[in-house]
Amino acid sequence: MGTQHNGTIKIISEPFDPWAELSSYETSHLTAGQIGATATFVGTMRDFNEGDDVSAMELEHYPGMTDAQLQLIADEAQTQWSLDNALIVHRVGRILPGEPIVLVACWSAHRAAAFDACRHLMEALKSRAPFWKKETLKDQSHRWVEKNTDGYSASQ
Amino acid sequence: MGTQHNGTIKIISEPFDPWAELSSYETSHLTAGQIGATATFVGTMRDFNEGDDVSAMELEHYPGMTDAQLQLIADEAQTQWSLDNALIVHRVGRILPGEPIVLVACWSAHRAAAFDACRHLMEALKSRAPFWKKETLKDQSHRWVEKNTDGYSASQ
Amino acid sequence: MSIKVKCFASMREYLDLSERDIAGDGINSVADVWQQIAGDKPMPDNTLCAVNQSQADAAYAVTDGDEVAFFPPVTGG
Amino acid sequence: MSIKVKCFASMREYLDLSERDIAGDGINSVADVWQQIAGDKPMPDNTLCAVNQSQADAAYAVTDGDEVAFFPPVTGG
Repeated sequence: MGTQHNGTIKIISEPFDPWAELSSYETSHLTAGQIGATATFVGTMRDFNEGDDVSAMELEHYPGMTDAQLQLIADEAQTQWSLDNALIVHRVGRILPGEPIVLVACWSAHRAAAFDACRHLMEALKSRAPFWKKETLKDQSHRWVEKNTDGYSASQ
Repeated sequence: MGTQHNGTIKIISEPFDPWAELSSYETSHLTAGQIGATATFVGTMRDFNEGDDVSAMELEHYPGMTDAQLQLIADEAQTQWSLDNALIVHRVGRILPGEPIVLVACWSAHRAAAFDACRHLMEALKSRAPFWKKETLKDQSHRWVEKNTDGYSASQ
Repeated sequence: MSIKVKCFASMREYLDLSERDIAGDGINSVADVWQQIAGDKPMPDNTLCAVNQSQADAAYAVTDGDEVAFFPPVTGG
Repeated sequence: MSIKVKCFASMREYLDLSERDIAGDGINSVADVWQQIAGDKPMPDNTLCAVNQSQADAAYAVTDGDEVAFFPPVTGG
């Protein structure tokens, strides 16, 4: 957990409800009337990946470095865009299909900044923050997810 | 209100809580485990605009055409991107600072589609759906908002 | 020829007209509809027109029973 | 020279090593740290290294007390 530039990083090991999180975060961190635009992204665990049924996932991270990297990424975004606040919540540990893995939210006076920063945060997180996913398939075998895809390319 | 391509359009005249709306919409319309990515945008009324304090807003629309245009925009997005669902909620009537005006949400298996479609829906809505804003300033004078800005340009 | 005309937002105030049914033989296009309701008042440059709730330009041909609307650039969202 | 080494995810399984303190005089770079813990095992092409929780390459010079980590490409989010 860290705070700088009006931003918050949370790495949590229990399931969370992104909409309840956003609601309570806005109440405690934002000033009504100042915000014109809120862009959010939620990444959720699917029960399939690369053609296989996935029954669970273990999300490993590098305690200390993960927090520092997320803080760095959030600070960079707040330097590049005019944001009132930014929130990153990321699960670690055992995750089941349907459970949210990551929440990113950006608040700004203007929608371009909110959209651009939110997307940038997600891509930066996926390429630079030390998290690793290990999937448990339906036959109880395990496999590491080997790499993240580029989220700016078309995915029809 | 309309439904097609697994999407929903709502034009409402009462305040709404976007996070509660998303929570209940997911429960009733989405299948846990299928969704990997949810991108949302909330546009909220600010208490300032173009250097002036704004105390209230009247949001007028063209009943019938507004619904049809939003449905058309949503259908186009669902044709262009692979979405599991799309939701557009838009306020009309009297709106106070801090109240949400618009909510757009896109659900997909992949984050690029969710992000791209959500942003496209917002820009299409702002340029093509017949809504008009009239601001009440602090001295009780009124003024029409004359045009929307381009949301893809940088806004630092 | 009978046409339902609607005006919205600043256009409603400009013409002091929210909704009116007009009738007459000389009405062939959206521009003719404008002349019927606006008289000498010029159509502002940025005016948008819709026929039966789809956008149309001033030259668009109208037919009996059409709904024709005039409004300024949209500002929702 | 004393170095704390950490391995994560598939790298932890590849080397069967989660965390170890190593010491010795011949350790000057991240590559030297790798050799100490991995012996003959080659470093996989896509391996990422960090020194004191910041990314670094194999040639990066380490100093006494550093924390050096090895891990595969990240896959969070």
